[in-house]
Amino acid sequence: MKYEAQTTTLVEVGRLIGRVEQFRSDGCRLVQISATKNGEMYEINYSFDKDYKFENIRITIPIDQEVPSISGMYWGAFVYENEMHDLFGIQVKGINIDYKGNLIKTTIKYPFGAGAVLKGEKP
Amino acid sequence: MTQRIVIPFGPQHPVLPEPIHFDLVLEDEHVVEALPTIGYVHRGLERLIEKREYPEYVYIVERTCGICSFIHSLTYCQGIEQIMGIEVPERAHFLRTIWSEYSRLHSHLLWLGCFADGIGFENLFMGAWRIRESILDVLEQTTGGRVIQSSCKVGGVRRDISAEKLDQMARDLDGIQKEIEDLTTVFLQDDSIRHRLKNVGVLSKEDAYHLGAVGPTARGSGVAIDLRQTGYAAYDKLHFEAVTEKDGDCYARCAVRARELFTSIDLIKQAIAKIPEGPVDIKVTGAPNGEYFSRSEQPRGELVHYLRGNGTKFLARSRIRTPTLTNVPPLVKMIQGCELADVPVIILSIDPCIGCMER
Amino acid sequence: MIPIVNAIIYILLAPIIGGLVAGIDRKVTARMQGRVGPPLLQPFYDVGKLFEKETVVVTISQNFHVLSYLVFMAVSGALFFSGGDFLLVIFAFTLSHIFLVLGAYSSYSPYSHVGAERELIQIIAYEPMIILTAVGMYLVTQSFNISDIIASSVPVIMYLPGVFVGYLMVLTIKLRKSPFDLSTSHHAHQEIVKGVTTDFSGPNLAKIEIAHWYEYVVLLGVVYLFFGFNPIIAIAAIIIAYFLEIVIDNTFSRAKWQMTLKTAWLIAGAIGIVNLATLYYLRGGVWL
Amino acid sequence: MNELLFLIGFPAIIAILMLFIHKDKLRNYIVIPSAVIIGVASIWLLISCFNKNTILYAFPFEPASKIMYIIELLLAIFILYLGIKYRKTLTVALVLIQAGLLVFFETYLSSGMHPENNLFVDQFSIIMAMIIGIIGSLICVYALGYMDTYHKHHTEVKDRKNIFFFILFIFLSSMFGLVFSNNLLWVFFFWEVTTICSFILIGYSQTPEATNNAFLALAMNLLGGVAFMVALIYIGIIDPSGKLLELNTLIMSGQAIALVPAVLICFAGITKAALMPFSSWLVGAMVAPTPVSALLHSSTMVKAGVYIIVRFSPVLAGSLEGFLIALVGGFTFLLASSMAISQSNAKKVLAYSTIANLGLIVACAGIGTYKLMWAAILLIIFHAIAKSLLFLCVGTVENRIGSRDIDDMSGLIVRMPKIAVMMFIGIAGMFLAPFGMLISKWAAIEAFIVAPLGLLFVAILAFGGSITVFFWAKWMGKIISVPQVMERIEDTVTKEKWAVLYILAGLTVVVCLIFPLISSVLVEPFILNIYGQTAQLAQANITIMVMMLFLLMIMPFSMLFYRDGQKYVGPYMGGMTTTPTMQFTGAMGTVRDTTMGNYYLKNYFGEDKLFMIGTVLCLGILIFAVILTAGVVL
Amino acid sequence: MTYLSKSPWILHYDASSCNGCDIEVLAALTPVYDVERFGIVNTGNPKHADVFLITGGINSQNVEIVKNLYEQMPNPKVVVAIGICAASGGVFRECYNVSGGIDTVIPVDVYVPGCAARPESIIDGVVTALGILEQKKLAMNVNPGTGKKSPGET
Repeated sequence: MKYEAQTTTLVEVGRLIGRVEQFRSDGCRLVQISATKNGEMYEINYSFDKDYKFENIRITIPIDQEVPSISGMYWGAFVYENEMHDLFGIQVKGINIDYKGNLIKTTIKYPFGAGAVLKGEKP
Repeated sequence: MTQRIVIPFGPQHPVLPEPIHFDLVLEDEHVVEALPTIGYVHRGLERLIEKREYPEYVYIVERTCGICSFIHSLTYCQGIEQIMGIEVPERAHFLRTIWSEYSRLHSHLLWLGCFADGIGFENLFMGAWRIRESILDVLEQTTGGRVIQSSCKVGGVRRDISAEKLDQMARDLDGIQKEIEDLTTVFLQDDSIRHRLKNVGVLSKEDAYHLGAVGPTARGSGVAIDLRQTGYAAYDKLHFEAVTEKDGDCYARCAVRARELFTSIDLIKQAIAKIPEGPVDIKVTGAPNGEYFSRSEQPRGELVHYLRGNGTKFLARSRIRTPTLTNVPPLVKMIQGCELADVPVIILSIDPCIGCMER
Repeated sequence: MIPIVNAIIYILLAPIIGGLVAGIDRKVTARMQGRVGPPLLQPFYDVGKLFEKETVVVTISQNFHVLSYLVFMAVSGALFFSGGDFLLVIFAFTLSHIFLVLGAYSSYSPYSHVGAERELIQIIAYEPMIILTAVGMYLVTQSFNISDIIASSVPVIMYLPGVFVGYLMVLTIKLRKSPFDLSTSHHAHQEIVKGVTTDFSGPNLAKIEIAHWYEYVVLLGVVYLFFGFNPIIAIAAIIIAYFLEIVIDNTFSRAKWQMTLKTAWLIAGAIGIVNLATLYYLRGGVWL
Repeated sequence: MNELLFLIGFPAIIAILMLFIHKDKLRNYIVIPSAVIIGVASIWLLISCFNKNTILYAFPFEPASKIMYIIELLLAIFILYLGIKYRKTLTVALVLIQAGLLVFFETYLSSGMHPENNLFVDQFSIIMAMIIGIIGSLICVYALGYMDTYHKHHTEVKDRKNIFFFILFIFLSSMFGLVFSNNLLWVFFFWEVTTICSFILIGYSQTPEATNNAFLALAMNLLGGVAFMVALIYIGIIDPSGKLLELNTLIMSGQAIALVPAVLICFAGITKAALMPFSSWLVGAMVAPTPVSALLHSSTMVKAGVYIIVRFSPVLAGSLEGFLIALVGGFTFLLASSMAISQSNAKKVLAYSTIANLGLIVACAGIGTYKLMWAAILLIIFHAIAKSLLFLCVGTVENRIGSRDIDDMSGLIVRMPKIAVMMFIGIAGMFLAPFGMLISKWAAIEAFIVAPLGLLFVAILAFGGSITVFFWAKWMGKIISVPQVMERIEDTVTKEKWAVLYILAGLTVVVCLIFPLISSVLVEPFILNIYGQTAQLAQANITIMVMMLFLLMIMPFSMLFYRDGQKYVGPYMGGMTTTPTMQFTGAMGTVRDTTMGNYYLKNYFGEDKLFMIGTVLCLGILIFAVILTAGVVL
Repeated sequence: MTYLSKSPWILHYDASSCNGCDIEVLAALTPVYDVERFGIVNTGNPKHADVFLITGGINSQNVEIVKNLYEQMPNPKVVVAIGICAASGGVFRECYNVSGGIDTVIPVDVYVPGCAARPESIIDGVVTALGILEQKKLAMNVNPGTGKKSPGET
């Protein structure tokens, strides 16, 4: 059994695009984008891979901050970014294919976002 | 100006038992626009992490998808084990590998059958599913479940397989291999199938890589991504090559899966030959604190479970990135400009697992 | 009188024969796929069931189209078995199919619509070959009348092997078998759900099914004509031809419409016409 | 003879009257009764002459010919003027050639010529006269209402209705002249008049497109005119007495003498009947107001082309030249039918279908056995009726919904039920059993199969006939596929239009019922007269056809039984719910209309590609035929 | 005895299951189980179907679709809820996007247990449904359904 080494780097929102461009020019593929609610902040992980070398960059944003889309570099990123919007309520600016909240329609709005209430819970 | 045909392709459509929708805009039968709608199977199971203790959450993870359920549980367990620093007994790793490969066999055979049905070749559908039943029998005999096995747990596996059973499995595989050879020969040699698959839904190597294609979809385009090469479970002790094809069309993707059946059989045989004696689980105590991107190779491609513990029995976040989700952008690209008759074929060619994709 | 009696016998018996043929078809297909398959009388159960269901329609005119389809299919079959003009049979046949197509158009479902368009493509694909079949029969027997063709002692098949091959291709299309089950098929169609029959249900669907049975009998009746000189050989030929169709169904994937059209026209154009031209030439050349 | 003179003269007089009438009401008061009179007169002709074979009339040659000569020169000058004005070099050149030939003929050859029997009537003329007299005048009546609406919708087009109706009636007059003239010089005169009439009618809207298409039509028809003129000169040279100028004498004189002029005149007929490679003028003529299209393509103009070819059919029979002409017709049938598949514009579909059917008629006439001639004449009759009905239906729909695109006609059965039913009848009349066109095609298959080299044509018919099923059936489908909610918008159609449409729809059905009568009274005696034997359909088949027709007519009543006990649900949409107007919420949350376009299979049946093939093929054949003929002459 | 029980045609829809039950439904069609022996055919078209096999707890986006499919099936018809999710929501009943069993949306006649339901139980469920189908047919004969017109029809 081998566990792979994984690196996570914190990046400022403003430098996100620059870093992603660098990954792109290094020939990395986009593995995934995911968001995590961490208290009053959202963490967003952008994971890349080249030859089984896994690298992750992370931005931390306040709940109402807009993030830039990386779909300019990685065309397929629209899936993750739309999902992030629909589940977390994170506003992503400039997605190439913007579903405007219609990728995943949910009973409650932004079920993973701040203030989302699960079934059987009280707000 | 001639009018176009707008077809709501799905959500209910015989081509896939699972619901997915495409707005197809056709001129004659030429697809000029195809946009997917997903979310018909979205349950929101990732949030159940807040209500289930981490060992119990395995049951939820397994039911992300009924086809590759074992690999979901494996990936989740390995993630937790990494965070908690648990050393799982070697025999458990081998058993996990064996069951993973059986899952892959059953998944690929299922796909070959559905795919044959998609191109109107009902006989092959029946043939593939008949072989698949013998795989399911093995899974049922060794784990108790046909499609959802529930045999993986944090810290190992629930059941051991006896040495006699392992021998018998190895022997049975020879017969299955013969049957699969016959089946895949038809798939890869039949002219009417070639006519339907060659040069349909072509995905170039560059596109495959940069659009995020994984699994057979990527390998069909010549991108050799196979996460088993990272050596999780017992794969570091087994030898195999990632199966790739160059053309990037539906035929290539079909060929990749057909050939992978043999890789899987070979891997199972290797694993059975090399499996060490010993216990199959260890007791796990404590709670995970930390994070990990647990990756594995599902039948459909790279699966990522992002797990984050906060020191309690309840994880802070589980995020399941399934291969079908990342194969959707390539699919959107492939489907543009094809023929109506190709639409089901192309959709099937990424082996979509909507249940996985939408969680 | 005999023609009328024949026509009546056809109208009464053809559904039974057609249904049995369909039942045997399903049974044999299942066996080829390693299954037990449904009971022999399953098609009759299906139709009986459909008549027990309520009529659900999108628009009332669907009923009319389906009824016309059935009636004209029966008419064309009756014409055939009463020994009528082969060309007239073909035209009545086309007429009844047009009603099926119109029924599909009238429902305004995109699936029916695509099915209807594909059905039309199929019609233009097979119709030249059917007409050439009739022409071939004429060249051999000097008559378009089925009664004369059947009465002729000439072994038609010896003169028309190419036409027969072409006709088998037509049969594949007409029996809605792979690779030419473009517009609808017996099992769920992976491209267009059920194609032309998508929006028919209950008794209407049952009528379509019965019309298919009528159609089967006519189509197999044409096979008989090729071997009309010897009834035993003819019946054997029908069985072999049908079995061949089932085998083809089970060993081919569905072709696209381009392929269907090209194949059908190529076979009609190459094999059919070459066969007929040879016949013309051998007959002492009405060439010039 | 008086009937003939009346039929030629009366429309001409009305035409001149039309020139001076600018008030719509007054025009209506004159056109409708005159149309009735023309129709009645042509029926009268039928009643008085049907049982006689060819009747020849010795109408004085000299004065009439002189007048015609002068008119022709005036027309030539008129065209020359327009040609120079619009800088159409080709037209100018052709007019100069044609006028030069005419002057040469009149100066050097005509002086010694004294044809006696300049007018004639036989069953074929009667059939043509009926088509012109009934259908043609119905179209004139229809045009009254149509042109009003046309000018309301197209305010940019200058209102020149007086000229429009003047030309319409002149057209009728010259068509009558054409079918009654036994003197080829006179046939030529009327021939040229129809050419120029069509030129003016096509260019009616005076848009650049209309003008161009008008000149295209003119140039091609002038080319035919030149060939016609050459034929006349040839006759003048081989027979200075002018006896051969008489059509019946020429046809009876046998292949050795008549083949060369026959081929030349058939060439003219091919240009007029818009066979490939000259089909583009007919397609281009679709820019004209719809009654013009109906007139040109169903009952007049193109029918003049096939009329003359069918006339010469006995001369062509059995000759290589005849075969080549038939081949042009056959290929035109196949290719034009194919091209119709790729069209969504209803008028263009009708145009290609017209070209195709004319091709078939020519194919029959070119081979020219008695059976084929029978089929050809039936084709002419049925085509004229069904096609004019279809044109007028399309015109009415176009007036109302502002589009002539078939895709825009969806749900017409709800929006304009009566028109839709008539359109249905018209379309069924074009390709379905047991209607006329199919009967004729059937007759043609049975005739070709025993004709020399017939297999080729049987194959063409088998393929071409199937192809026609595609484009007609999808049009029918469009009419009856109803997006759920639609309102009826039929109420503004005027009474005259209804009358015309009812008569034509009725005719389409009735003629199918009484066609055995038409065949036995008119067509068979005519053919018997020429060939000494005749064709007919077997009695049993006729009975079955009639029974089928009745069955077809009673079937719709079955709908009455389905009034109750039905559950209505929406169409299957893959589980998507739809609004009553057939919208659903698709990807990205957008609301989409469910639209349904027909298939056009452009890659296979595309206009450009097939037109190229047809042009090369048919032009090649024609050039070969011309070389062959020239070889005979030299 | 009516023909209904000899020729049940099924429509299968996944209203948000994990796929486990879906593939078992399909497996029931294949050689080992071969439900065509009983005349069962998977039609894929609601208008042809008699038995509606539905898997998975119902997801909010699916509510309209399931209703639409049910509506398009001609009477008599039965609904078979397959698997524990379809019965109650199963392990997903607490998920925010799952409203619970199928019976929250359309009436269910037969519940097939299991996670995932085994092909044998699915066949058993369908056979049970046939009895109900017959009863419904008999009830229909007693009160023949009255034709209802949709707003667009005249």
